[in-house]
Amino acid sequence: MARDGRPLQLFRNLNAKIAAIPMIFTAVVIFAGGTIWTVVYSFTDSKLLPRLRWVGLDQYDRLWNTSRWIISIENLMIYGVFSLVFSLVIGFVLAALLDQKIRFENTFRTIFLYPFALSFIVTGLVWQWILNPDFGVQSVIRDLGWESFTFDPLYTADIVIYGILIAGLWQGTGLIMCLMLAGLRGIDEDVWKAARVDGIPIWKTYLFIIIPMMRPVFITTLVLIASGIVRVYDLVVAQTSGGPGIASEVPAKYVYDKMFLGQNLAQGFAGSTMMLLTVLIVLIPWAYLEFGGKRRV
Amino acid sequence: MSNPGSLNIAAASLDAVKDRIDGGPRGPRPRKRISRRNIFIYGTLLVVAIYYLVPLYVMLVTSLKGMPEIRLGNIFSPPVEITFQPWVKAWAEACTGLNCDGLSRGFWNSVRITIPSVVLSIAVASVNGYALANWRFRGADVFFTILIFGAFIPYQVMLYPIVIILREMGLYGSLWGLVLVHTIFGMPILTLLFRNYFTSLPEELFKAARVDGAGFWSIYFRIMLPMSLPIFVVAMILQVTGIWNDFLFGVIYTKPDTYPMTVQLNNIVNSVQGVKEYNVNMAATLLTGVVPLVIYFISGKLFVRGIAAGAVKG
Amino acid sequence: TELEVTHWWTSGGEAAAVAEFAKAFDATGNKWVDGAIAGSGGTARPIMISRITGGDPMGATQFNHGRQAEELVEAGLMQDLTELAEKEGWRDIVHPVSLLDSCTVDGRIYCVPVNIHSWQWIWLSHKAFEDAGVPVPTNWDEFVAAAPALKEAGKIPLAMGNQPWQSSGAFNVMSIALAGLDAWKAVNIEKDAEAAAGPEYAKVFKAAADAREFRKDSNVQDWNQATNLVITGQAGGQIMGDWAQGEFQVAGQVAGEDYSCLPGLGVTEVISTGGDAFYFPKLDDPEKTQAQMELASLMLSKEVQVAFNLKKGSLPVRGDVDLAAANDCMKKGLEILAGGNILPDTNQTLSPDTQGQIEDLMTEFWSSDAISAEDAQQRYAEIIANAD
Amino acid sequence: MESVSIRDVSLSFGAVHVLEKLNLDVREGEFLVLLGPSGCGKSTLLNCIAGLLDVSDGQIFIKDRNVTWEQPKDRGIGMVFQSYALYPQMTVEGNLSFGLKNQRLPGDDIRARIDRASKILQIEPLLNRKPAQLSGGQRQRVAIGRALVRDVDVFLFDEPLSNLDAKLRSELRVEIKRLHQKLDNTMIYVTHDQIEALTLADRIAVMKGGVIQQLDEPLTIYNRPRNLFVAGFIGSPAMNFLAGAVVKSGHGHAFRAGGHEIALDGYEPDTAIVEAPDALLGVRPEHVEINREAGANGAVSFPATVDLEEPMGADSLVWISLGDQTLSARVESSRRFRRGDTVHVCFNIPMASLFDAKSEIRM
Amino acid sequence: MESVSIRDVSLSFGAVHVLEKLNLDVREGEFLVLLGPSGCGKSTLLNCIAGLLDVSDGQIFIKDRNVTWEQPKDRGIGMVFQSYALYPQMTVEGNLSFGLKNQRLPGDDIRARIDRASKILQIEPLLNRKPAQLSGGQRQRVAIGRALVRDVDVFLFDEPLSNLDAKLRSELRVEIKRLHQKLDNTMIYVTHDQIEALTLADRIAVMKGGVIQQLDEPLTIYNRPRNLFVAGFIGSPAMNFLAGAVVKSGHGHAFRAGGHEIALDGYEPDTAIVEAPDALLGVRPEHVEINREAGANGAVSFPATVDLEEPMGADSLVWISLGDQTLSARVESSRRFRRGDTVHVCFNIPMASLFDAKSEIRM
Ligand SMILES: Nc1ncnc2c1ncn2[C@@H]1O[C@H](COP(=O)(O)OP(=O)(O)OP(=O)(O)O)[C@@H](O)[C@H]1O
Ligand SMILES: Nc1ncnc2c1ncn2[C@@H]1O[C@H](COP(=O)(O)OP(=O)(O)OP(=O)(O)O)[C@@H](O)[C@H]1O
Ligand SMILES: [Mg+2]
Ligand SMILES: [Mg+2]
Repeated sequence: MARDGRPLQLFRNLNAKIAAIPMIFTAVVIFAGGTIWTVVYSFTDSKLLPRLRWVGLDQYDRLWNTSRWIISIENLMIYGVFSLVFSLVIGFVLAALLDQKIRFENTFRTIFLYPFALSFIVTGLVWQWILNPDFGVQSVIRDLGWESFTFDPLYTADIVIYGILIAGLWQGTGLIMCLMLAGLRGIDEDVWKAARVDGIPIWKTYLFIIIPMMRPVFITTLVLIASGIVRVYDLVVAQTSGGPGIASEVPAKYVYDKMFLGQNLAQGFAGSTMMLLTVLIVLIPWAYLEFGGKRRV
Repeated sequence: MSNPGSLNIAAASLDAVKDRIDGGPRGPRPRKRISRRNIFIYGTLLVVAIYYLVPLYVMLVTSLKGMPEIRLGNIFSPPVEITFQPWVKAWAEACTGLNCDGLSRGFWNSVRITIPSVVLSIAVASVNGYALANWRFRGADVFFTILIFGAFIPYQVMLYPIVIILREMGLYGSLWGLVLVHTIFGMPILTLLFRNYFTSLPEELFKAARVDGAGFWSIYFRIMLPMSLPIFVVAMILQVTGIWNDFLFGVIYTKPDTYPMTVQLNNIVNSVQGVKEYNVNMAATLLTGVVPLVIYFISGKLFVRGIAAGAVKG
Repeated sequence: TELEVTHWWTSGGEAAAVAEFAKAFDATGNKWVDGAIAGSGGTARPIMISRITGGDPMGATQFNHGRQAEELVEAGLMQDLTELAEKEGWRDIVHPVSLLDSCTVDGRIYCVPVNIHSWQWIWLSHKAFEDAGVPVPTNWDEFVAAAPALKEAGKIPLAMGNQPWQSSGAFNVMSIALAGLDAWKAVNIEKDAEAAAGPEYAKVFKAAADAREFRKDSNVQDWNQATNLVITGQAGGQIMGDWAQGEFQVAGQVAGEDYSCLPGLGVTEVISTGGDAFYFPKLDDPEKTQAQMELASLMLSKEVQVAFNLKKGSLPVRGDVDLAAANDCMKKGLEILAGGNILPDTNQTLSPDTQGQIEDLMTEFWSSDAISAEDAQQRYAEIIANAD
Repeated sequence: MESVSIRDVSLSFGAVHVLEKLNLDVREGEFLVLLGPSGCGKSTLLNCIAGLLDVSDGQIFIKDRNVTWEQPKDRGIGMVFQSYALYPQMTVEGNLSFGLKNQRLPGDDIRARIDRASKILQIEPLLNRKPAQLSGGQRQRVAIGRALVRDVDVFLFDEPLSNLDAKLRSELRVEIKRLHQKLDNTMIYVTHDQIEALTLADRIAVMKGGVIQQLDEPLTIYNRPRNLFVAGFIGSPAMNFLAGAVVKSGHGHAFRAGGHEIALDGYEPDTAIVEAPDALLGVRPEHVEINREAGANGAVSFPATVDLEEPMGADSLVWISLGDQTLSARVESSRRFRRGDTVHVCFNIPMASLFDAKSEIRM
Repeated sequence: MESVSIRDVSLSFGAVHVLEKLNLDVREGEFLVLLGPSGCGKSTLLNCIAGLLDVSDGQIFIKDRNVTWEQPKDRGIGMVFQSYALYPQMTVEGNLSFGLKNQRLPGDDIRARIDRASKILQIEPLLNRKPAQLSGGQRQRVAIGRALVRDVDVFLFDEPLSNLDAKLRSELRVEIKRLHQKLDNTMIYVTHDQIEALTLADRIAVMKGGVIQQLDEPLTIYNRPRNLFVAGFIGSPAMNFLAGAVVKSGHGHAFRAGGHEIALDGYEPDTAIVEAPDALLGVRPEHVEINREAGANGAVSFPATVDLEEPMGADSLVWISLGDQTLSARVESSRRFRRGDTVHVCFNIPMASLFDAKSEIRM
């Protein structure tokens, strides 16, 4: 019997390959291409329009000598750490509470989730209004008799970032809760039973058994939150515009302002390259953990 | 059920019971409705629920007050005199520059932007996810990895290159340009979602269909699509809210007569004429949020289920 | 022919002024399609620029004349108006002629200046000073002296919004007034870092450091909200350009009675001649190009100049128009202008990039006590040293 | 003395009544297997005993103590689950000691118990591994160990072997049996695998629809099933049922089916043989004898045709048609039959069971 | 004529070599069972035949046509999956006709084929139901029907019965066997259940690690396993292995273990008996005979102790200790033994298998 030649690999599953063209285009041209383009131009002195006049690391030099950028980074750190911790903690606690076979579970879940449907612009506006010292929480509590009560995050440089955090958590924790809930529901019921038979208190069961078992969910949410943090922009713009002063500036806003407002594209590109670097620092260990060790079956 | 077998046993053991003191608890364990545990659970949930609801409440009451009342009263007090004027103004009268038709125009623009964007992005992403899940070909993983990394690239990095790409394609400023942008930026997360979902479907179904002689598209339309309602709902919700809420792309890749609602909202809120009209702003904010909110309230349950199916596993 | 015109004039007075353009343009049988983008030039410019570079330009667009559109012009994306300008003799009409220079790149003209805006004003609320029981000041020193009284009366001495350009603008006004013209020119035109680090500027920073105490409680974002504080007597004064006038006008206030204005903070009576200009991106459609020319010509016409500037509260770019209807403040401005005490605007002398850096510095400086006058000055000098 | 007594226990989930006034007494040291089809309530019953589900009604006694309302940990029970339910991020040792640490036992004591349990189960070399690094059988052993260290009176097993492959299953089965002989604890073991039930149990409780159908020793259940359900459920290959009637014949009774009459001599009735127009004769395949020639072993035989032969290694299953009914017979694998062969069948009546078709009860 | 021929087929997933130069010929009309432990590559091989996986090397012929690179639909195969893989949103009829519509057959023809298949499988009343409304057995039948309507040359089954419960499994097993007798198609059937393999197969291919260990008729595999793996894998309860040595003894050979010497008279060697210092004697439990008294049946016997008795219904498994080795013996369930009883063991040597411990090959 004759040994047939192997047909050309290119044409096997041709339809699948054709169907994947949009993805390939997006991945290669937009994401990879766009990123490389941005990185390359961050080494030039492009102003309003991109041009290839190399200036080496000058843009980065300037970037790291700009106090606004430094403050942006600091803010991002504070916002990032707190929003990570609080999102996870609140999200998990809410999910755990909802998982207690309670009544009105759907109602509560909807309440926690609905802010996710609203944009950051809306979120920022509402919280700006609620935290407004002349009308909002502060004035209401003062009216109730606590004359000296002060809660004015949006106009106090030291704590403005926490004002933004409150709004950010309001918008985002619902989704985290949802993911956690799905994770909790995915845990083998027998483990709970085993723990009860062993006489392990509920909080210990959560802490030492359930949470470690939910590692994949935690990683997913972690990446989700982290990527959101790096990108935070609309919220700050809507809520404080970076104020008071530059106390609530964030990197994304810096980049945007430099690129379009300051008409210094290269400076903006340098900033965004740094952001990208941050993302990579977060992502690569994750990707390694998720995909490096074991192949998908 | 009348079963003598079990009756016998019952009868035999009845004697045994009589021998014993039939004391001690029986039946279900008594449960206090208001146990400490319940107080804790419901208490916490209620407090948190209030935190989540306050903004909505404030938006609502503020939007129903007149300006004088706002200036004097506190933001939490219900309106003394309910007025719908702010809603009317926000919808139809608020001015940006010379255009005094409020959000109404933006609403229809948003609809016109959202529908094709949602349809196209879901269509493209679902086919991609399907190709990745079931028709793995050489190199697909590389592209997919790049794509997923793309999900985490700050948008700012991409803004300028996309301007150039759209210009080269001649799509800049047109509705289709924006649709394309939404499709592109929706792709990573949607593709991931669809890929995970399709992977979680039994692979044997796909194999059976291939043996039955169905091709790429036939399997997609006849086998996969009908089974994927939950994930399509999730994708739809994510996209409708995401695209509806989008500001950055809407403002950069459109022009004034096609501005989506969020941009109009921003214009109205920022076009301060004299004092800030908080009531109008809140009404406008609510109006802008109505569409995604309604979608959430209607299909929240499906969303949660779909998230569990598509996001957590895989 | 329809022409879409983008601008960021969305406050009450501004919108009324734009309406004058639109009316006049519509009257020529064309159609003005309004493309207002709210939230100041900062929000609007990126959109305008990306649309022009993205190949979907509008019919005309506002920029501050100066260097904002420089590169767009160099990239050949803008309509050359030289022919029209020569035909209509813009060089002769436009006064001061430096405005036209700002529109000129390599000897060609690319924009139509439509108004002159000067930053050098402080607006004072009579009501506030009355409430505090002190006379309305007539210069900056008096204002500083009166500030504690205002504070005592529960007023904000100096209203200032949180937008970055307000901080840097106010600083610039103060530096012209307090450091003197020579020092200012050395810094802003010659980019002399030594001057920026010198004693004159030290004075300015000192004064600004004091002034930031005065503005502490003005928790508003937009400039016109700050103006509104002055209008309603909640604040004593505001350093703001002449466009604030429009707000007073819309509020029905009368100069000299309800409020006063002091050019150059009442110290150095000069005005800078910044302003807005319209640029016309190149379009393929010859009909549209025709309409662009019509609009350009229209914008400089006498009647339109008058109507527009009255509403806007700015000064016309022609020396030959009759502004009988102008109010007190505007007249003051016209006098100074006629006297030739003019300076270029920072938009004309500094690149947007440098301006942005100064804005960042100023925003930080004005809002935070943490940064001392000396530190701020040192950083200022660095920025000037690197300016292009 | 009873180790576990269940009195009139009922349980419903909403409208679904899973257990209905169920009574069960488990003797001290006994190995009791709960056997029944899927969904019959076996796990539910076990969970009630463990205290993981609250009964709707009735009482549960363990060692004569009413534990109906006690917490699982206070009942003196240990439980082993089908899915092992090991704590995945702890080592084997951690898994074993976690419950003990919670009881605040002294470290020495914990060590001693772990040593003992891991010796019994031969998992000493595994103590530092994580569950993911163990094979299925090892995991199952650790799960048993977790109950073992707690020194409980009653072991509850919920299908502990069904996730394992056949070979491992039969190995572990033997181990569990040995463990029981060594420990002498009471063990309640849920399964739906009848080989497991037959080999392990001291007594088997066959359940269906939340009701115990028969509670007896394995061979009694196998040979003298109390009703049709138990007869059909136990035994693989399944018992053959011939439809017919019980009639008087001579000095005794006979079973008449399709013109043939089978004398019921030597049949061991539960109650008494009575005439019945609708009856079923249940004969296990190993009690169906087929021969090439009629009367080969001196018994009355009936002609039948071979339908199918299924070799199963040691023996074969031969499917034959007798009239319009199909029967299976178990024969040594060295005897070969082909489709269409004519054979002669006779039945081992003393080992057969006769059921009334209506009441489904064994006569 | 070969129906399916596999020539030197290799397949690897990345670095994992699942199939290694595998050769297999399936005869026309044959029922071939692929048997092997989990993960040995059975499904992989089946998927290669079906064209659902591309081979890394080698060729596949179906009806003498090289189909290595053809699409599944063009290979003339039908496939039945463990999970049924019915299209949940289509009715049974839709499921059956999907493949036919894809071939653009005329409507009449489709109707006729569905009628025929549903008659054969007795699923006519179900045609309008959705899969969710069917029981497990019915679903499996529909899944078979889906292959049936397509009139294929080769049926591929991938563990079609493992999702069903024991009772249904044995019923459907018989049905599949009947179906094969009726259709006379070639069938390749993957399973890891040896009862299924033994009862269904014309020939069994035992696989391990991507390699076929033995390809033979069921009883040959059972009685004369080619190597240790096949011997241990086939048969439940498993074969006993006695460790010892083959030595010369008188005019023949003997097996020496723990001081006892068992004469190998009547042993049927594959090759030839040779002396071996390390050898294993494999005896199935049914070929281990135990008696209360020595020499009860005239054969040489060895004393041993009873360890455990496992009743399994028809017969019991008795575990005994012979020296330091443990053996199981299958006895009739009427004979009862107790732990500690002393018994005498003898072996049915003609039915035993002797393995070289090193090469693991049968002598
Ligand atoms: N939480 C629950 N809510 C409602 N019904 C339930 C619940 N848990 C079990 N059931 C029902 O109770 C019945 C008995 O379930 P149980 O798990 O005890 O069966 P089982 O005998 O263990 O079956 P299996 O052999 O499949 O494990 C089933 O019909 C099941 O549907
Ligand atoms: N897509 C894949 N990528 C990598 N390895 C795979 C893949 N599919 C299967 N394998 C590996 O190939 C080997 C054989 O798998 P296969 O499914 O053929 O086993 P099987 O004999 O069918 O087992 P089972 O009885 O459990 O179904 C396994 O070790 C498995 O881990
Ligand atoms: Mg169960
Ligand atoms: Mg398999």
